[in-house]
Amino acid sequence: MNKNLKEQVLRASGVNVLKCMRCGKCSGTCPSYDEMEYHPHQFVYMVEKGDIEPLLNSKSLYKCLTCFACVERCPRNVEPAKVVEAVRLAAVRQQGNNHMSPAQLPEMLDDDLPQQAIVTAFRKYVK
Amino acid sequence: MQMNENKEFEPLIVAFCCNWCSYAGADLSGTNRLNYPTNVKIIRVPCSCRVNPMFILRAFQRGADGVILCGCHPGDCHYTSGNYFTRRRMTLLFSMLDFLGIERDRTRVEWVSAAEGAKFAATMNEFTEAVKKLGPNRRLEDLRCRKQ
Amino acid sequence: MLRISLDKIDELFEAVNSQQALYIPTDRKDGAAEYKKYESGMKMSDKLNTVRSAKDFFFPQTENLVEFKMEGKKIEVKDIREESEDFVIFGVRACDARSFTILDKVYLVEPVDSFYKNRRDHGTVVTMACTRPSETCFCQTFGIDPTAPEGDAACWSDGSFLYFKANTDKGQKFIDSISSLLEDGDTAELDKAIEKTKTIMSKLPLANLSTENFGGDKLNEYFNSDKWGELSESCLGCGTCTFVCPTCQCYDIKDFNTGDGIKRFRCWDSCMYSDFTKMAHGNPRLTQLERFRQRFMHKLVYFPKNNEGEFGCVGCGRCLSKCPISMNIVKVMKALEVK
Amino acid sequence: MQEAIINKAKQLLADGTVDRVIGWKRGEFAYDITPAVFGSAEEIDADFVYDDFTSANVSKYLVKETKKEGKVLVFLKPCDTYSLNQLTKEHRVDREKVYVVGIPGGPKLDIEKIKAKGISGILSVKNENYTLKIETIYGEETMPFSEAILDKCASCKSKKHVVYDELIGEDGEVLESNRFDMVEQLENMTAEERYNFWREQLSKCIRCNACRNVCPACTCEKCVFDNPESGVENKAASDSFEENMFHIIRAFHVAGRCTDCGECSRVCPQNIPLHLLNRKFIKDINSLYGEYQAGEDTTSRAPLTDYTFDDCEASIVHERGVE
Amino acid sequence: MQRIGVFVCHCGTNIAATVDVKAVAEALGHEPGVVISQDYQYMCSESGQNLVKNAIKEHNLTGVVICSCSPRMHENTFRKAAAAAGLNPYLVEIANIREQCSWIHKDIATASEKAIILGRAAIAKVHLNAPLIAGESPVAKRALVIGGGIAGIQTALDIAEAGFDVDIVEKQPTIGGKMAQIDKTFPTLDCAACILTPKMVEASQNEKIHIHSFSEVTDVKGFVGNFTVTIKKKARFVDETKCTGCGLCTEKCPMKKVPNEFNMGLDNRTAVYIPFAQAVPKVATIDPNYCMMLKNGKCGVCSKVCSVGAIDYKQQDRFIEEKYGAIVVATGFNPIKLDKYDEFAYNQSPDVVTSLELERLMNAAGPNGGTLLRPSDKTHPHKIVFVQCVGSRCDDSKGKPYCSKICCMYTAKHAMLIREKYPDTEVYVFYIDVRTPGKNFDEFYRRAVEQYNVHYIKGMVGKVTPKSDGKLAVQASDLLSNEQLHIDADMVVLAAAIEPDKTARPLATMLTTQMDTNDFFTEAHPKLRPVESATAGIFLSGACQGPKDIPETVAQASAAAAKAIGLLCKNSITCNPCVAHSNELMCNGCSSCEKVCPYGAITYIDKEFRMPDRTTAIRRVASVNPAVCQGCGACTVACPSGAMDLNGFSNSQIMAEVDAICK
Repeated sequence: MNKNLKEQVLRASGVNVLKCMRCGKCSGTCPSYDEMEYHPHQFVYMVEKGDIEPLLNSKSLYKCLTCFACVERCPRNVEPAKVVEAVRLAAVRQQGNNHMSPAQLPEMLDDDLPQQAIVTAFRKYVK
Repeated sequence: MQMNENKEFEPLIVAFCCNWCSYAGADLSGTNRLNYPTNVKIIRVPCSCRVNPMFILRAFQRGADGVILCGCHPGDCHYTSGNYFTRRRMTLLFSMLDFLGIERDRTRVEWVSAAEGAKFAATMNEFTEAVKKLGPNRRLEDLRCRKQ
Repeated sequence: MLRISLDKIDELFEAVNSQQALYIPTDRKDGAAEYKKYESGMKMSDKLNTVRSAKDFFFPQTENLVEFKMEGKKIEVKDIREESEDFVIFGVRACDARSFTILDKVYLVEPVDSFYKNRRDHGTVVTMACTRPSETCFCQTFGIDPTAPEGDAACWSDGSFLYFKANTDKGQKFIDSISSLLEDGDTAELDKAIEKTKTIMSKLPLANLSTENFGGDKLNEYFNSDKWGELSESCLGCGTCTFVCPTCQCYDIKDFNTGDGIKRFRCWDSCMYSDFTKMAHGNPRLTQLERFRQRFMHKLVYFPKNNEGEFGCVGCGRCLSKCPISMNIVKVMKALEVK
Repeated sequence: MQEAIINKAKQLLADGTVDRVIGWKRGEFAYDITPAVFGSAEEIDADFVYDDFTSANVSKYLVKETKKEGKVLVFLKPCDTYSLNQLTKEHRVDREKVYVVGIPGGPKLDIEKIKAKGISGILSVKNENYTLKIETIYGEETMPFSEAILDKCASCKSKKHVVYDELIGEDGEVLESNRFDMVEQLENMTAEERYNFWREQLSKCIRCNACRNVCPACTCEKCVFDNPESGVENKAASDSFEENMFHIIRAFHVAGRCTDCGECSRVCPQNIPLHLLNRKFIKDINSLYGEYQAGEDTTSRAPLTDYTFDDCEASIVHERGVE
Repeated sequence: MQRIGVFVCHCGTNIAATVDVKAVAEALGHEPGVVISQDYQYMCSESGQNLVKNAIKEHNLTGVVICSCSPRMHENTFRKAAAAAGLNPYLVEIANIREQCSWIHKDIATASEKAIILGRAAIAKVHLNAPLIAGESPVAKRALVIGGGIAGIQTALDIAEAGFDVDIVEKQPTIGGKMAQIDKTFPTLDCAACILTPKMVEASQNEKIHIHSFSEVTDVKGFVGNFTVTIKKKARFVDETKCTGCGLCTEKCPMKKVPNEFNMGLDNRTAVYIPFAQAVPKVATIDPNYCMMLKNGKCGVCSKVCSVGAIDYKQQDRFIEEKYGAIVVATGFNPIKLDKYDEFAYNQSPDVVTSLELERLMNAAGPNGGTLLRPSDKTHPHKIVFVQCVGSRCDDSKGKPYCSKICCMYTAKHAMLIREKYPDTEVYVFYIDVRTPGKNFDEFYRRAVEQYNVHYIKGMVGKVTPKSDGKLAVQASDLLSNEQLHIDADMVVLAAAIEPDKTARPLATMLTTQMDTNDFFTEAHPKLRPVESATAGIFLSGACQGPKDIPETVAQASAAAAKAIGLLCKNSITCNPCVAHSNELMCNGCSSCEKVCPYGAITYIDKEFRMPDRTTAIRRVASVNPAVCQGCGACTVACPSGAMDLNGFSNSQIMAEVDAICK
């Protein structure tokens, strides 16, 4: 169990995973459920346990659409999507020196590219 | 105010606590053995609205270095509205003391419920520290009452 | 006559101050004059008079009389009297100087007030003749000559020099102490200045106010006058007149509990106050009319009756300018006059 | 104006509407005017005055006068009408016994300001086109009218009469005044500067009680400062603390009740700007609890006997202004 | 001269371990006025109290200071002891050297020093204590029950049984409340109406019970033993005394499209109506929102058909005022509104219902005569999904933070009843936890699973989507099998959270009782005084204090009744003597105090006074009703002249304490 990693995820997400009462409504509501190896409620629970390595290595990370249905419907305001996002961020950070530096970006940019896409791309192409 | 030669300044803090919430909160911090400094001396009043500005000035006159007033949270007053009056009175009084150049950190109002023993202790620790930083009350003391 | 150039007045003050505490009237930020302990660079006020009178030096507004120290159930009485330091009050006007004579008649007769006497013994009063009296001045009414002030030593200004003359031994000692700064000079200019002042004095609006009909003889007529109601009806019952008055001498004795002892002190009281001379049974003068009457009866009737015709007023005019409702002894005298 | 007022007073006395008249009586000099009660046309003809020096707020005399038999006529300047309303609201004055004639107010003159110019031996003061011609023993002096205006008039808050039975002249409006400027200036000082400012001011206090006794909000049967039972009674300040306490408590007792008539500062023999303390409370009340003008009406709830659930906390004092 | 006794308690080692009690007793013995200063192991014990009593007699004490635990603990004990020894109980002061000294400090020297200071403050105060005599005020021998549900009915029956008059104020046209709407009760499955309606009848026939139906409390004045309550009897446009409840008007009323609130709006009623067959009082009520006669003066059918002439279109709201000694609050609960929970499609499909609606759908007197049919197409549902915890156990922003307590059991009941009656129906219950603490509760739930084959699935429904074929697509997670389920259901039943009735908050303000943030009434003590409010004379019955099932409600109702009866049995009650009083000589009559008094205890009287000028004059002065004043002290600070002071906490006493502390 990686305590630092857990801290990092908790800090990045701003989520208090202890608020979860394990009702599973997040997973009940998740449109990507069947695509995922680990489901939203499992993200929350596994982060609580500090069991983050399997999440980092799971494709589930990128199946989350960040549609925020789980955030919207969680009765306890746990905000699972933010946990998923934080794990994703942890994954990005773990890429170490491999990722692209901002300085490399401008020359690769296409003027017509929407800004949203640039940001997403930046994240995607560095993994 | 106690100041021994080799000791650091120990402020005297007078705390007015309403009987129903804050005094009970103070009791609870005792029951839970939550420490706060001996500098704090509590005076029990039925409601925070019983505290006349004259009492606060009196405490400063007699050598208090800080005065804190604790009552039920707004909405929880045992007498339904007492602390709302307290809130206005003390806001205006403190503002006036500030206007006269008296240090702001010498006075405070804090709402502490009967269940908030921890908050009571924390508040008293914090307030004592704040007053300690200010040093002895000189601007609102009566020299005749100063201890030799 | 011994004199000093006004240019050298700072040197004079420095010299006095180096020997004993010196108090001079000086201007506050708000323009009003008040006596202050001299500090280098301080300028003497050119105002006619201070807001508060000079009586404060001998009869301060509050002073501790005795202390009781309490420890548990033990009580110890502490005599806190100590010898006053020597001091000089400089620039006292003729009216205020006369007020000391009046206060002396109260405090220096048996039983002597040791607190007052202590200060009186150690204080030297150096007076200053008036040159520019105001419309509110009526010291002449009480036989005071503002161009020849009393006091231990007196001084006059002709605009360029200050002239000194001793009236008492203490005053002589004061002049001796500064003699190195003084030189002898002729008084021609000064005499002219005094004459000029005297002419103005005779033209003052209150110059003709007379005490002729006052004094102890018509006590009942004055006491029973039907004018008191009208005169006192708008009196606020505040103590302004009393506290700016150089001759008001009443005080109250109070205890202050410091927590571990009692400080017994006296403080000025005012006969205009509703709780003045309150006794166990209550208050002897229940209405403002009675209290108002008391103040003026005391100054104009009772005091002269008991003090060989000396009135309890010196005509300084402070109450005329400070009363919130502009009621004052002059209006009372004019309204009341029994022929 | 004086003539109109005198005629009105005589008329109301004559037709029996009123039994007495509260007004102003001339004195020895140009400026020493005394509030007075007149019982007859003769008395009025002899002494009644209304001029640039009749600045006294006579509303407080109604407390005493309405306890007597009969109806009393009172001439009130706009600022004085606020005091009457406040007194009526607090049941101190029986409004039924008062006939109010609203009269135009100031600006009134401050003799102290004239004397401060070094002008003495004043025999008469005349206003000629806003230049004061002052005749003195030492010759004639002049000064601009505007430089001799009473402080309370210089920051006049309202020319509107909030209560009257009859008006002489036109009614005015509530003004945009600059009355909080000095309070703000002080607020922007450091605590130490404020402390020094007030120490200098309040140390002048001789506890003559003029401020209290003239104040139309101070009508207590027995003031706490005169009552040994109260625990704060004292006759003279023996210590700087007592100088402070008297003025803090006095201002607090009139907080939310002070109509800002400015009499306290006007009568102070030591020129202490006492109105600043009252204005500080007024300014705070306005900004924290909503605009409130004591004396504007006789029904609204005073800010200190009222509350809302979401009033600010006292800690706001820590968050505002300059430490 | 004061003769004060000081008694320092060791409290075993609770105080003595950190405070040098001997030194404290010694030091306080030297204080002025103190004639005896002792320490003892346990002051509150029998022998400790005797020590105090003997000292009072022996030294003829004029005041007693106990340095011990908090006055909130034993102030009364020592006051009683003093009284027993002939000393006025209000001449006793407590210095709190346990909770506020020994328990929070560690250093013996500083703790002892503080204990001495606290003792000194108490001595300084007791010097100024005045003997106080508690006044008495009579108790009105009548109780008011606000709310006519099962809680209110039970309370009223019990109080009436004890021989006291009791009024029930019910805002609906009939008493009965929520229980009247329920079909069956768990865990016995007996019919709710069968057990409730006899009680309703009993209440209506008891001559001690007076039912004010269709009425509301609009004003409460006074205090324990002496409340004056204004009740608004809303106009029902039918003369209650004449109406026989024959129902002819309801049959003939042409306005038949009024949503029937008794059946949760699932069917319609007429504009003139009797809520249900067993209503008490069985009197018709005209709904002015729908009655055409009242709206535009065109109809009048009911008036024509009424054989007793009970219809009165001109009836107005009436206000009655009554005095009560005790008030019992039984305002009950309501299911929450589900508008916020879009994901369950409650507003989109009529086939998504709340549990209370399901009760009506299954009830023989319900819209379908007891046959369970889908509200949309009146067909028989074959797949029903129950969702638990809808709006309960939520974060504050999402719903109610508490567990609604009754849902687990009634859902099991519903599931069981459906499976019993319609074995061809599949029932799914999605739960987070199944909570069944209660007699025979878990057995009941297990029966639903084991005997009736109800599918209990641990997990939550995430989404319900109405489909074009009329089915409801339910998407939910099954946490144990770690899969997402998709069920096409015919009906979805939502276990909506329950919340206190909306009328409770304004009522609490009128009663000056406290509420928690969820608007449940706060009990005086959560464990030891669960059926009393903190305001004397106000008692709590049923779900207004917190979610409860029927047996618990009835138990609390009887407990509240017992408390009320205890109060009503007294002829008078002792008032708190620590009340405000006005010094008439100093009072200005300015009305500041009156404005801050939360109890209306201050009135003004015109009184003749001798004025300083030896005349007499009438002055308006404040007068405090000591029976109404609760002693908060707000008036004492509002009073600028200091005319208002508070017994037991006077200005001089508090300042003496300040002085002693700052010495």
